[in-house]
Amino acid sequence: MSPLATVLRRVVGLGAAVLLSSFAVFLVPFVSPGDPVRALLRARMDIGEADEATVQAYAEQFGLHDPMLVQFGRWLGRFFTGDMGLSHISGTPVADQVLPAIGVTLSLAGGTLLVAILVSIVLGVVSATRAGQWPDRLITSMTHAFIAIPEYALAPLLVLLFAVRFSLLPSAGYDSPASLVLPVFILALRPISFFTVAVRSGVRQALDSEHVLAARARGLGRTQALMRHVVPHGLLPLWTMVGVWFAGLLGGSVIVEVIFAIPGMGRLIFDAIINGDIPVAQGGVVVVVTCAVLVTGIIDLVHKLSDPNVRIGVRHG
Amino acid sequence: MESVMARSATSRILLSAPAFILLAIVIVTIAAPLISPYDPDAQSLADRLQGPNPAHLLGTDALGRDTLSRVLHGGQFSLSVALITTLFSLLVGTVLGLISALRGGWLDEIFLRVNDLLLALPEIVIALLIIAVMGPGFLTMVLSVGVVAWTPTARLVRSMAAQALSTHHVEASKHVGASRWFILRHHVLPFVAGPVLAQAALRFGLLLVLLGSLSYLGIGVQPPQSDWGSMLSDAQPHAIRSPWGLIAPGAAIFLVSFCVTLLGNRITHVLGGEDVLDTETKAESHG
Amino acid sequence: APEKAADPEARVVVANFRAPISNWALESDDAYVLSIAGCLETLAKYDQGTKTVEPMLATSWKQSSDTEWDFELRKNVEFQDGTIMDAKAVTASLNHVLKATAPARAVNPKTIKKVEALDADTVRVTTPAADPLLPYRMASVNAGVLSPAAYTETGIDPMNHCTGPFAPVSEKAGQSLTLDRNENYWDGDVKLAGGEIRYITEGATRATQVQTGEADISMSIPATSLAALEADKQISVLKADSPRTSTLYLNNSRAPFDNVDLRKAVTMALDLPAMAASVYEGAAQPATGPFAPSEPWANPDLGVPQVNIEEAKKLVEASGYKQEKPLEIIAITERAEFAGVGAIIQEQFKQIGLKANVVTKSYGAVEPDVLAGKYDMILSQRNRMIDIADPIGFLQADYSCEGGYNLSHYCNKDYDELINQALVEKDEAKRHDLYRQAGDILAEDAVNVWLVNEQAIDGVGSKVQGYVQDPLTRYVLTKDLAKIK
Amino acid sequence: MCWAARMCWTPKPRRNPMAEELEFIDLSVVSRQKLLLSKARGALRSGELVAVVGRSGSGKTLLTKAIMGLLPEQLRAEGQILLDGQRLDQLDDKAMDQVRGRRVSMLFQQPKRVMNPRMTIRAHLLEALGAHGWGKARQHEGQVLSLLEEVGLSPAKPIAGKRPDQLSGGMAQRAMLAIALAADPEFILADEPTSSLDSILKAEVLQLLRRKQQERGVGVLFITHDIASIQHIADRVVVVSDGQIVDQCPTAQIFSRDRHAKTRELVEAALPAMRAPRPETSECLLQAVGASKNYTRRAKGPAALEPTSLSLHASQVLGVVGRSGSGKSTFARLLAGLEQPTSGQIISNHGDVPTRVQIIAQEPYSSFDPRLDVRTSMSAAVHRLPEDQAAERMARAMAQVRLPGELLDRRPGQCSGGQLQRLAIARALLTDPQVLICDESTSALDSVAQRHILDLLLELRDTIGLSLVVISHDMDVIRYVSDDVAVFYEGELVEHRPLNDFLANAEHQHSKDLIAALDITAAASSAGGHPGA
Ligand SMILES: Nc1ncnc2c1ncn2[C@@H]1O[C@H](COP(=O)(O)OP(=O)(O)OP(=O)(O)O)[C@@H](O)[C@H]1O
Ligand SMILES: Nc1ncnc2c1ncn2[C@@H]1O[C@H](COP(=O)(O)OP(=O)(O)OP(=O)(O)O)[C@@H](O)[C@H]1O
Ligand SMILES: [Mg+2]
Ligand SMILES: [Mg+2]
Repeated sequence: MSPLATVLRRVVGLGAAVLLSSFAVFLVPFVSPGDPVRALLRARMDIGEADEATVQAYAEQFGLHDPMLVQFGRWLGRFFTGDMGLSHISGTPVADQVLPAIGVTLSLAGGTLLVAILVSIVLGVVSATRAGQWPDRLITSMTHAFIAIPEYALAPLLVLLFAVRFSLLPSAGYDSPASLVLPVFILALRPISFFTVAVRSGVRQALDSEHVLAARARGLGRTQALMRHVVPHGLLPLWTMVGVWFAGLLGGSVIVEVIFAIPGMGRLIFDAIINGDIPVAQGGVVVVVTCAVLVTGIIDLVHKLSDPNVRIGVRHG
Repeated sequence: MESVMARSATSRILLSAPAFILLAIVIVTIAAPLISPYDPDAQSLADRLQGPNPAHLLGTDALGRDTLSRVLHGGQFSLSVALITTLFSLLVGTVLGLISALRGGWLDEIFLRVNDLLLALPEIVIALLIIAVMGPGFLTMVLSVGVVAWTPTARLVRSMAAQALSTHHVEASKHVGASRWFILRHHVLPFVAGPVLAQAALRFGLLLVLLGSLSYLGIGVQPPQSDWGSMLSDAQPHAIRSPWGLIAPGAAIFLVSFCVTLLGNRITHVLGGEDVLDTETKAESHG
Repeated sequence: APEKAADPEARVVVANFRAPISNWALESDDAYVLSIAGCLETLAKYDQGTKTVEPMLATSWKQSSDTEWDFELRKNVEFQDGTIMDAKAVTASLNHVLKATAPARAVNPKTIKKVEALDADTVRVTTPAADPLLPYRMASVNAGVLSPAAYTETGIDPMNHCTGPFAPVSEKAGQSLTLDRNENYWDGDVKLAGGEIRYITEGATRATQVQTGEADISMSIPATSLAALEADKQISVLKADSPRTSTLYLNNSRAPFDNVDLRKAVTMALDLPAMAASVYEGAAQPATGPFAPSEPWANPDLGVPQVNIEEAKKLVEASGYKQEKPLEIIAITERAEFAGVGAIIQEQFKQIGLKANVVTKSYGAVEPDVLAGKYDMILSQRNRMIDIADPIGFLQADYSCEGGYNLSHYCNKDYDELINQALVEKDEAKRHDLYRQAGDILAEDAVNVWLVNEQAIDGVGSKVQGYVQDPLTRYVLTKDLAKIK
Repeated sequence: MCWAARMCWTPKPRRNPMAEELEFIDLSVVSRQKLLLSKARGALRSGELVAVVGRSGSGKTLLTKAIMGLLPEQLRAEGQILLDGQRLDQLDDKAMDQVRGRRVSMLFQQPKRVMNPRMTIRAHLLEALGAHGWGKARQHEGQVLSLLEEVGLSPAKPIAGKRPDQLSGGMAQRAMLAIALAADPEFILADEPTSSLDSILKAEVLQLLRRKQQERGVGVLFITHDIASIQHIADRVVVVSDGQIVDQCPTAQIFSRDRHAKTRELVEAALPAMRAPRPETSECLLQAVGASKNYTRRAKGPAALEPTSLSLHASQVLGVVGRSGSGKSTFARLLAGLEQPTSGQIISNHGDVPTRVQIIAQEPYSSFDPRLDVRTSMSAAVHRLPEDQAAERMARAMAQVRLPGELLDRRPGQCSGGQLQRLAIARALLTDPQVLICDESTSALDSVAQRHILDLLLELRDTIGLSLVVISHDMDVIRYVSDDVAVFYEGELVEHRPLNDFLANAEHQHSKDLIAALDITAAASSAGGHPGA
């Protein structure tokens, strides 16, 4: 498949994804019990006892009592002109809420992945080059343990330990680099596991490959061969994983965002759906889905372009 | 010889520490009503928030309920939801993955895009959508996680089946007149089954954690039912005074998930693979 | 010990339970955040100590007719942006709130007909009917006054547009609002150099933050964290009766709770002190009736209902109620502790032979059914003094026959009569007496089971000086608040 | 075992009087369970080219890896390795790095697979020169270019900038040689460097290697399973079998009849030049009429196969040659119905039964599912028949390919390559084919197994009248089996004649090159003679 066709396919896929996901979010208030307009008013004013007139007026302002498809059509129409609409709670442009949140999430996800990549490269390479020995066994057990840890149990315990008991780190918030330590650590556990295993198996495969043998035969030392030939090859599977995890982390860190009071994307979408602020939820989901599809797509493309076998069209198998 | 090999492989999986621990946990959980020292819902407000002591081995919660009894009973819910979700996603994922690999073409394309979409949509958001529609409960939890949970299995099945189908030996079989069913039965399914099983074990562990997180966020199981996740969220406010409320259910989730992963890893080893986590990697990189 | 000197360079971090979500619209609860922050001020102010409405941006007011109130504005008050606070600015602010699509609870076209400037320093507020509570309304945060420049096309911009002791200078969306001292404050010098309001909606996190010293003041500490904070010597825990009573609402409009005997039986079955001590960690007082004992209109003779299982069983029998299927207790998810409360009630009901199931649902999901009278019991809590320091709105909406928020579907002509009198009663003492009588009727009829009076709990770090707790959560950063080195 | 053979050594006079020697004494390679190479002894002088021959799996590669100290982790070497009297086996890894590449370097069978696909040829050379690192590229550019030119890669500059996958097989093998020569080693261990090349390239590379070896006076250990190909260039031959050196002597003596049985086996496997001509038959079985194939949907660019017309008769053997990528496999797949022609058509004279044309692939191990026993894989052809019938058919097919029935219960991994190719043929026979296409079916096998398979195919042609299409890059194979020869060149059928006509009168330049390459091995047949053919 040519790169252009791949790109086109992804773009069409992206369009469908955006449409479907925003529609799915859009459906929520129509299918959940209770009056969505009252829910919105309650979010604005803790104990809402809005009378019918207020509800009507408010619904009127945002066109909330129009038929479902009319509302969705209106949203779509605006969306294609680059306008994600107004929040039903604050009345401000959705973008004003989504953009800061995506910034936070990008830095959180980016930091997490960076840590995970660095750690897992070290662990993976050590584990692959010491396959079967105790460092490998230790690292492998660690990776299996990491994915089994429920972060919502670990996070409070770590806060207890590092924030309350020893006062080393902030317990919550998102302002200083220190406040990122715990969230990033907790979020990074699972990607570290998966990445380490990917690096390990990639490096193992590269170690066994003939071109590494040939490099050694050329007189390259063990370490040099490792650095120049094994590791770069061993890391190939890692990059695909990074794309996938990046996509997942964009909206999937709700728990950590809630526990650490981080105003990120997962939290924004979660709260927006709970509060019934559908334009914000839609905007958030659209941005997350777009970022995710773009990132996986780009990584896929880079992968295709940089892999000589794929590029030249050599047949596999 | 064949069957001896098969038997020793099975026994290498089943006669292992993680398998025994899991078996023990399952038995204890099923037998919870018989062996738990207290009624899990019996409150004793005078004895609230105790640490471990002879009367309450794992202490008590904020309402003075026995944590051990609650962990045992909570396991029934946690484990059965995770199990059903895993089975559900295993079934759906295998069928869809196979169809996608066998039929190819536009069907496959749609499959890939749906996968991309589900991969991108935060799981919690999907769960929220379904909970909004169905209201909380057992079925909701299964569905809300199951809607996404099948995709890794499907991706794995699809990529492995596609891999199997593109081999020279399958072409050779086809060319000498093998039927579709023959190919599926002999070349595809045996190839796919092992890794999928191993992955299912891994998925079970991951799902257990994920389902717990729904309960933790208060959108999963609803009182009076309780599972490990909701126990954790109940315990969190009291963490400073009584961290045992966090540790006990947290450790239960961890232990089961860890053992199941180890079991999956054993299956992978027996099949000649490197690591269960790798099955997931492979599936991703073939998407 | 000798008082240490306040540090003029100190800044105080307040962990607030509420995050602004309505783009600072003053008709919404966002106004509370601005008020806490020491930015937003109102014409009048309700003083928790003297329990009276006192001057703030207005120096005085008088009632020129039944429905007309004239407020004399304080002179030489400048907004933080340097413009003068005059009648024009005040009327513009108030009219802006009155025009809102979803108007504020205390300040809306039903309570205020119009606001106009009589001259540069006088503002006339006209009510649709006689309303002795108007000064209270002018003390609600929703009646806050901002500089004309704050009202922009895209919404309200509070930055440097208030009159208060602190000027907001920057905001991190969803996280915090940073404020600097207002050097020109009309009411004298401000002790702190500035402050920060952090929005932390998780109660446990707020508690942790004051413990770790990340926050100097944490508002609305959840009961569950109380014990830990009280054990911490670095923190003083302040408690006051909040205007909220956790209540087991009974559906008076349908069987079985249309029967007063059964309602009384239920009241007698519940061990409120135990509940207050356990789920609420002692951070709530067992309720004696619809009002908290510290409120001026509470009946001091009412005591906490005593548990009397025998009597309760008799009453159940007298009511003739034969249980066919378990009753349903709805515990709303918005309040985490209600699940525990529900569990306790369920247990204690068993003792008088009543079976009940607890279901937890979000309030939004059950509201239509509850308002339509399709439920048995719901655990909820309501603020008696929403936005104004007077329960009249609550008493009217929640218990009168036509009340818009009559969850219990209670209707009693005598009660309604009392409320109608109170509405126009100008004399405060007499009004309070009417409230007390109304409360007695509710208690007599055992309309609901008032479980516990919640406490407002603030955790305050030991370096903070001059903090006065406001159970109505309006004033935190004040000119007198200080922090030592 | 045949160490006595040492006596028959008559070392050639060496160019370099200060002859250096690479010697291994009692060299064994042990895996956890098995002795893979046992007590091998031998020596290599500089300026000498020693061929190591032996069947597949006999331990040739292990020998070279053991000398280089590059055995895989799970294997262990014992015994002594001496380079000019210095014990290499006692050096640590760091010290060995100074030996590898600089004093002893290696050539491999698959040059593209042993080069880093992401690195240019220049980078590889720099690495071999010990000059990787910042800024060193410019300094050594001259050396890089001259090396490339030395191995006949010119213009050197653009080639230096290419990556391995951008080179043809022959170019890659030359580049590999340049890399091996870069640090001016005293010895080169060449592990089957020519067996994946077609006849023309093979001849070129062999000659180049020989020339360089003599120019530089390096000692070359040349591994191959094909005695015929090295008989003119090797000074000595060492025969390995089952992990033991069973025979060694000067090349000329290898063909004498009283050598070791394993040596005889290898010698006899060499394909003779001539074969009795077979009678023509006229029944046309299969016909390609202007059939072409273009894999890319876009019309531009050369097609994999230009329109080709050709017919195949009963009991005919058609030999198909052409260099890599010339469209041979594409043509085969069209004939077999595995691909649909882009234009033109394939006409079968026996209706539309797809299984009438069967194809045997190159890689024996990939044509059977490694997880299934062979019986199950084979049953793909007969699973529609009732069980007893199927069993009977299978037994008959096994007999036809002369394999014992018990092989059916093994997995592919437990069979040798030659056995698997026979099994593949047996599976094809189950479908009663009229035409059997062998697409490089013997090129992965050693010469002994290759000879057996080819003889089997010819026998099947004679007994059941099977018509054969034999695709090969090895002209010896084509000459041995074919009645007619078809030559493909860049997707086009450029020559199609009866064998003798082809050898005598070929017109296309490529055909002539192919015939010329044959001469290199021509002497082998006359020297050895071929009983049993
Ligand atoms: N890493 C290894 N572990 C175990 N056995 C091995 C290993 N590598 C090779 N062998 C075995 O050692 C024997 C000799 O292998 P080697 O690769 O030296 O054969 P070869 O003569 O080079 O064959 P070919 O001509 O096919 O390349 C074979 O039986 C092989 O199965
Ligand atoms: N499935 C395919 N998709 C795209 N291109 C292909 C495919 N199969 C073959 N080609 C291209 O068609 C051309 C002819 O290939 P073919 O396999 O027929 O060559 P060949 O003569 O068999 O070569 P070899 O000797 O290496 O096997 C080559 O350029 C090849 O890259
Ligand atoms: Mg070899
Ligand atoms: Mg080919």
